[in-house]
Amino acid sequence: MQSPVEIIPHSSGVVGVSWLMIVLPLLGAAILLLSGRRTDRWGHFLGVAMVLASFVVAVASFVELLGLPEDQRRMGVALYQFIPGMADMGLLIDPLSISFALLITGVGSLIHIYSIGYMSHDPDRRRFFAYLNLFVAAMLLLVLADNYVALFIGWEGVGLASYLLIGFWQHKPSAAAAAKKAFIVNRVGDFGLLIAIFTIWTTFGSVAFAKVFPLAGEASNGTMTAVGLLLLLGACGKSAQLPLQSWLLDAMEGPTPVSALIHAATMVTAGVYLIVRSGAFFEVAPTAQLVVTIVGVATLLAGAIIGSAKDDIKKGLAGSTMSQIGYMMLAAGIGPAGYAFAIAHLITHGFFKANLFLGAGSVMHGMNDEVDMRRYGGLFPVMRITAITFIIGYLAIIGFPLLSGYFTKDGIIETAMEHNQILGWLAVLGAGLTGFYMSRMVFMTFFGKKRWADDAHPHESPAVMTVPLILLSIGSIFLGAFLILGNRFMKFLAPAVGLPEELPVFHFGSTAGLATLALVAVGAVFAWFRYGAADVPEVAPRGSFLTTFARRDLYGDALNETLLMRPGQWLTRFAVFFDNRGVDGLVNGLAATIGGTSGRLRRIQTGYVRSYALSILFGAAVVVGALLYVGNM
Amino acid sequence: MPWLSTLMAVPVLGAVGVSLVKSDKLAKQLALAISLVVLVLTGVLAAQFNPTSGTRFQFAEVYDWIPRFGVHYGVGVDGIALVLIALSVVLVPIVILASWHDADGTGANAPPKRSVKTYFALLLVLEAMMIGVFASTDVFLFYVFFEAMLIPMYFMIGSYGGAQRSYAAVKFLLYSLFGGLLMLVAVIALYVIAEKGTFMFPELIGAIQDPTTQKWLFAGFFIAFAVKAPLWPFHTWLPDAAAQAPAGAAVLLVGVLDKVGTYGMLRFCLELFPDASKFFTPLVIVLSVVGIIYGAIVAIGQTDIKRLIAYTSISHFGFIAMGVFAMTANAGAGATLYMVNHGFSTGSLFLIAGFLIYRRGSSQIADYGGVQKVAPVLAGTFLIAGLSSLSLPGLSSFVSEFMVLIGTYEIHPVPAIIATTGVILAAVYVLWMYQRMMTGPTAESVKLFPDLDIREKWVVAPLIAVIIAVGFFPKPLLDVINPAVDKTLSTVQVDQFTPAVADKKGAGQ
Amino acid sequence: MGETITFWVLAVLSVAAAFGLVFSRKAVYSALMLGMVMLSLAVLYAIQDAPFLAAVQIIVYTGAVMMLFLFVLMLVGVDSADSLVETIRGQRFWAAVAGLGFAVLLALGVGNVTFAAPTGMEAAVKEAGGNVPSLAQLLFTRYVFAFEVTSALLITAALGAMVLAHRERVRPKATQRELARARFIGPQPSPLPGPGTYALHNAIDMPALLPDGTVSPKSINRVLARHDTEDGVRPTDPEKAALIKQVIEKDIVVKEAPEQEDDR
Amino acid sequence: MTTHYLVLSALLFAIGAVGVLVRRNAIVVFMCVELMLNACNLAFVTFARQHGNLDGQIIAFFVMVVAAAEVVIGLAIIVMIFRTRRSASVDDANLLKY
Repeated sequence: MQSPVEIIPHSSGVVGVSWLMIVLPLLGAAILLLSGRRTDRWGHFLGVAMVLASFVVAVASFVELLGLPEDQRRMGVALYQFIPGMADMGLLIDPLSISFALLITGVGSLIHIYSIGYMSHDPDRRRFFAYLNLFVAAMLLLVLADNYVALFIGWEGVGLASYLLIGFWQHKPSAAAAAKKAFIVNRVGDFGLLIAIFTIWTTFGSVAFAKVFPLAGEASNGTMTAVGLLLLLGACGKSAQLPLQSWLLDAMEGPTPVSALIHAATMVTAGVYLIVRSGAFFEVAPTAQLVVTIVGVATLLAGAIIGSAKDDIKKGLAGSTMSQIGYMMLAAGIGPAGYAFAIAHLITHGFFKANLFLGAGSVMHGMNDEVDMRRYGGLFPVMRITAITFIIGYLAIIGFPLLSGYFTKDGIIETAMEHNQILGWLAVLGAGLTGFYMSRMVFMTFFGKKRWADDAHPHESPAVMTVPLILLSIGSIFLGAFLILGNRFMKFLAPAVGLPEELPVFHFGSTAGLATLALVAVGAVFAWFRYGAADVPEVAPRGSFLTTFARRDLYGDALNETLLMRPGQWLTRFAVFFDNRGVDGLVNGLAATIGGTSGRLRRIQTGYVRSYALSILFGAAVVVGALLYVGNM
Repeated sequence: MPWLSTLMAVPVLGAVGVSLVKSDKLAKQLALAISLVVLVLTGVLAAQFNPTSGTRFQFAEVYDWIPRFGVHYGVGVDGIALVLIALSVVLVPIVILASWHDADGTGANAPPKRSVKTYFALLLVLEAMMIGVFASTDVFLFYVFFEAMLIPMYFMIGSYGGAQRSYAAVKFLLYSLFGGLLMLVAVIALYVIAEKGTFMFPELIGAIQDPTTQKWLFAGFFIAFAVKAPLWPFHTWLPDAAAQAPAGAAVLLVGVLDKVGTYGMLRFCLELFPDASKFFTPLVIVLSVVGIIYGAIVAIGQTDIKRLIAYTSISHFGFIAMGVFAMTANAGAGATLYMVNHGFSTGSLFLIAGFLIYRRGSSQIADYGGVQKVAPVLAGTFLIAGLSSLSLPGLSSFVSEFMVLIGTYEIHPVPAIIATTGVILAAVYVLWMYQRMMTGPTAESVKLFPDLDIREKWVVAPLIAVIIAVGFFPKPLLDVINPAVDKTLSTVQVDQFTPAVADKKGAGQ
Repeated sequence: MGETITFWVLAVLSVAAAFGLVFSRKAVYSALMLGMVMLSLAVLYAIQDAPFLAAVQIIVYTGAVMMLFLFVLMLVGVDSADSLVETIRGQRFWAAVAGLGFAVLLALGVGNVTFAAPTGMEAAVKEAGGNVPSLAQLLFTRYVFAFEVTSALLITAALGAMVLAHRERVRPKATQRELARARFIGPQPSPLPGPGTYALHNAIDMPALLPDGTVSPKSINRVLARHDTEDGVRPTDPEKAALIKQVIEKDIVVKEAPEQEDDR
Repeated sequence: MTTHYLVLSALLFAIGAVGVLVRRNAIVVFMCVELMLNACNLAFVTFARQHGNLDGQIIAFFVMVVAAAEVVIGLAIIVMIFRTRRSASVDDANLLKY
C-alpha cells in the first residue's frame, strides 16, 4: 500500500476559512433558536441560506484542493487550543473529509429546500430548521476534525441533533421514546469510542490524526486490535450495525427529511467514516478488520431481511439503509482496496437513499402521512415525478447496470470476493434480497390496485419538493460511473487513505457481477409475482416464522429488553430499595440505636435522690480504695 | 489592598444591611446589588491574578489570630481556589434572582410566607463563608469556615424548605458535624504532631513523615471531606437535604458547599499526607467508581426531580473524587474544572426544576408531562442543563469529565473504563426524566404553565452561556487551574505517565 | 487512763446513739439520739484540748440546731412515723455494702498508720495564753477573710430562710364585710356549737345530744314541741320522735293533773 | 489513742452515710448529714491535737458555722416542700427525672 501523505499546516485561501463551513450553519441554528417566534416567517430561508453558503465554501475548498499537487492535498487548519496539552480545535481538509463535506452540504442543501415544502404546515418549522442546521454543523465538525476529541464533539453533536429531530414531534410518546432510545444506544457506541480515544492517548500521547497515524505501526498488536474493536463499537452505534442496530427503525418517527438526511445519507455513515479515517490502526490489526467485515456482512443481511418484511415504507427503507451501510462496513473492513468503494458507495447511497426517502416523504405528503404500503398501490399515475425519481433511486440501489449503485456495490462485492469468498457470496445474497425488497416496495406503492384510505386524495408535491428529487435522481444515475470508472475516486482519495498495491480494474460481466445481477433479477421477479401481479391484502397476513422474525426486527428489541432493560429495571429498583433501606437504613438505624440506648440509659435517672447518693458513696469508696492502693504501692 | 478580606466583608456587611432595611423588596434589591458588587470585585481580582507567577498563594494576607496556638487569619488564592471562588460569586446573584419569590408565600403552590430578609441575609452570609473556606491558607481557619458554613445552610433548609425540612436539616447537620469533628481531631493532631507551632498550610506541607501517622490523619480529613462531597456510602443526607431545600439553597448546597469536600481532598489530603494518599488511592477510587455507577442507577429509579438531580450529583462527585485521586495532571485539572462545571450544570438543573415546582407545586416527575408544548423555552433550557449533566460534548461538563476519565485511564485503566459506563447511565437518567416531564401529550395540570418570564430568563441565560462557552473554550479556566494542579501534584511527587509509543519529536503536543 | 475510759464509754454511747438515729422509726427519737451523739462528741472535744469547740458544739449544735430540728419536726408532725418498707429495690442492701465498705476502708487506712503520741496543744496555746485566746488570734488574723465570708454566709442564710419560709399571699386579705357576707351566704350563718357538745346545730328547736348520741330529754322545748306536733311536724328520727311524744304526753299529764285537781 | 478517735470518726461517718441512704424522712436524712459533719469535726479536732496545731480546730469551727447556715436553709426548704406536698419524704420529690 501507498501510505497517505503528511498533513501540511495551512492558513490561507478558502481552506484557511473552511471553518466557516461549520460556523455558518451553527450560527443559523443559534439565531433560529434564540430569536423565538419573531423569525417564524423567514427562518427557514435563513436555514437554507446557511447550508447553501456552507456548500459554497465546501465547493471552493474542494476546488482549491484539486488545484494542489497530490502530495500537498492534506491541509491542516489550526483553529484554537481546546484542552491545552491534549487536544486542539483544528480542521483537516483532505480528499476524504472534503468528499464528506460536499455530500453533507450538497445533499443537506437539497433536503433543506425540500423541507420548506414538507414542513410548511408545521407550526414549529423554524425550530426544525434550527435543528437541521445544528446537525449540518455537527456533522461537518465530525468529518473535518483533525483529532479524535474534536471528532467526538461532532460525533455527539450529530447524536444530539438526531435526538432532537427524531423527537421533533415530542407530543407523540412514541417519537419521544424513539429519540431517547436512539441517543442511549448511540451512547453505548460512544462508550467504545471514548475508551478508544483514551487508549490512543495513553498509547501515543496525542489524539491528533497527524501525530498518531504515523506511529500506528509501532504500537503493540493487542493495543491496536483493542482500539480497532472499540472504534468499531462506536461505529456500530452510530451506523446502526449489529448489535446496536435497534434504534434506527424506531428513528423513523422523525419527520421524513430527517430520515433522509440523518438516518440515510449522512449521520449513519459516520461509522464508516470513522473506520476509514482510522484505517492506519485497522491495517495493523487484522483481527479488528475481520470483525469489521463480519459485522458488515451480518448487518447487510439482517437489514435486508428486516427490509423485506416491513409494511411501513420508511421502516423498509431504514432496513435497507442498515443493509447498505453493512456493505460499506464490509468494504471498509477490507482495507485500502475497499476504502474507495466504501466511500464511493457511501456517496452514491447518500444520493439514491435520500432520493428514495424524500420520494417516500412525497408519497406520504400526498397520502395524509400514511406510511403503510398496504394502503398505497397504483400511485404512479397521480404522482409521476415522485414515482419516476423513486424508481430511478430504486434501480440505483438494486444495482441496475450502469446506474450509480451498480458500480459502487459491484465494486464492493468484487473486492470482498477477492478478499474472502464466503463474505463475497453472502454479499451477493444480500444484493439479491435488495432486489426483492426494493421491488416489493415499488410494486406495492406505485403499481397494483389502489388500496387507499377513503379520505386519501393523493396528489403530486409542490416544486420545492420535486426539484430536489429530480436533482438527487440525476446524481443517482451518473455519480457511480463517474466515481468508479478509471478508479477516479480511488486516486482522488489516495492522499488520505492510501492506495492498494494493485489498482482494481472494473470489468463488466465478471462472475460475481453476473451472479449478483441474476439474483437481483430473481428477487425482483419474485417480488413482482407476490406484490405486483397478485393482490396485496390490506391487512398484513400472519406470515411464516421468517416473516414474523423479520417483522420483529430479528427480535433485536426483544433481546435488548430481556437482556438489558428488564435486568436494568430490576437493578434500579433494587438499588433504590438498597439506598433507602440499606445505606440510609444503616444510618437511620444507627441514629435509632443511639436514640434507643440513650432512652434506656435515661431510666437510670430515677429522680430518687437516695439512688444518686448511693452512687456518690460508691464513688467515694472507690476513691478511698484507690488512694489506699496507690499509697501502699 | 486586602482583596480577599474585602470580598468577605462586603457580603457580611451587606447581610447586616439587608436585615436592617424596612421593606422586603428593598432587601431583595440590596442583596442582589451586594452580590453583584462582590462579583465585580472578584472579576477585578481575577484579572490581577497571575497563574504562572512563582508565588503560589496570591493576594495573601496573614495576621495572628490566636498566637498562643499559632492560629492565623491567613487567606490567599491559587488557581484552584480562584476558580471555585469565582463559581461561588457567580452563582450567588443568580440564586438570589432565582429565589426572588421563594420566601414570599405568594403564588398558588408556594410554601407559606417566611422572613424574606432573613433568607437573603443568610444567602449573603453563606457567600462570605464560601469565599472564606476556599481562600483559607490556615488549616484551622479552613476548619472554622468549613463548620460555620453549616449554620446558614441549616437555617435555609430548616426554615425555608419543603414538608420534611426539619428531618433533612437535622440529618444534614449531624452528618456534616460528624465528619467535621473527625477533622477537628485530625487538625489538632496535625498541629501537635507536626510541632511547627503553626496552623499555616504552606508550612505544614511535608511536616508529617511517619507513614502510620499520615494514614490516621488522612482518614480524619478524608472522612470529613467524603461526607461533605459526598462520596458513596456517606451520601444519603444529600438527597434529603437537596430535595427539601428551596431550589436556590439546593444550588449552593450541591453546587458550592459540597465542592469544599473535593477541594479539601485535592488541597489538604493530597499535599499534607502524600504517602497516605497514595496508600489509600485504590480504596478511594473504588468508592468513587461505585459512587458513579450507583448514583446513576439510583437516579434512574427516582420519582422526584430534586432527589434525582441530587443522585446525579453523587455520581458526578464520584468522577471528581476519582480525578483527584488519580493524581495525574489531566485528571487533577479535570476534577477541578469539574467542580466548577458541575456547579453550573447542576445549578441550572436545580433552578429550572425550582421554576417547574413553583408552577406546579409538586416535585413528583409523574405530575408533569408535555411541558415542552406549553413552555418551550423552559423545556429547552432544562434540556440543555440536562445535556450538560450527561456531559454532552460542546457543553462544559464534557471537557472536565473527559479529562478526568482520560487522566484516570492513564494510570488506572480498569476503573476508568467502568466509570465510563456512567456516561451511558447518565443518558438514561437525564433523557428519561426529560421524556417523562417534557414530552408526550400535555398533562391537564400543566396546560396553563406560563413560559419563563424575564426574571427567570435572566437567571438561566448566564448559566447556559457559561455552560456553552466553557464547553467550547475551556482554555481560560484551564490556564488558571493547570499550574496550581501541577504544583499540587509536584508536592505529592507522583510519576506522570509516559505514552507507550512516544513520538520521536517529543511526546504530546 | 481517764481519757481512755471516757473515750470508750462515749464511743460506745455515740455509736449506739448513731445507730439509734438511723434506725428509730420516729423522727423525734432520731433527733434525741442525734443530741446524744453531739453531747458525747462535745465531751470528746473537751478531752482533746478543744474546750472552745466543746462549748460551741453544745451551744450551737445541741442548743440551736437541734432545737431547730425539733421545731421543724413539730411543724411537720411529731408523731409521724416512717414506713419501714423500702421502695427502691436493693437500696438497703447496697447502702449497707457501701457504708460497711467505706467504713472498713477508712478504718484500714487509719489502722495502717502508726501515730506517735499526740503532740498536745500546750505549745500551740502557750503564747496567747489558752485555747480561746489562741483561736481568737488565729480567727482574726490568718482566717479573718474566711471569718468575714462566713458572716456574709450566715446573713445570706438568714435572709434565705426568711424568703423560703415566707408564704406569698395570692389574694388580698379579706375585710370584715367580706367575711360577714361569706358567712351569711354560706350554709350556716349561726355560730357553730361550743366545744364540749356533740350537737351539729346550735338552735333552740333542736334537742341536745348526750355523749352517747341520744337525745337529752331535758333539752326539748315543750312549747315548741307541742306546736310542732300540732302542725304535724315530726322529726324523721323515730327515737327522737318517740321522746318528743313522751315529753308532750308528760306535759299533758302534768297539765291534766291540776285540772283534775281543779275539777276535784 | 489518735487511731481510736479516727476509727470512731470513720464509723460515725459511715453510719451517717448509710442513714442518708436508707431513711426517707427528709428531716432524718438531714440529721444523718449532721452526723457525718460531726464525725468530720471529730477527725479535725483529733488531728489538731495530734499535730499540736490549732488550724484543725479552726476548720471544725468553720464547719459548725457553715453547718448552722446549711441547716437553716435546708430546714426552710423542707418546710416549704412539706407545705406544698404535705410530705417530708425525699422519695416523693422525684420530678427531676428522665
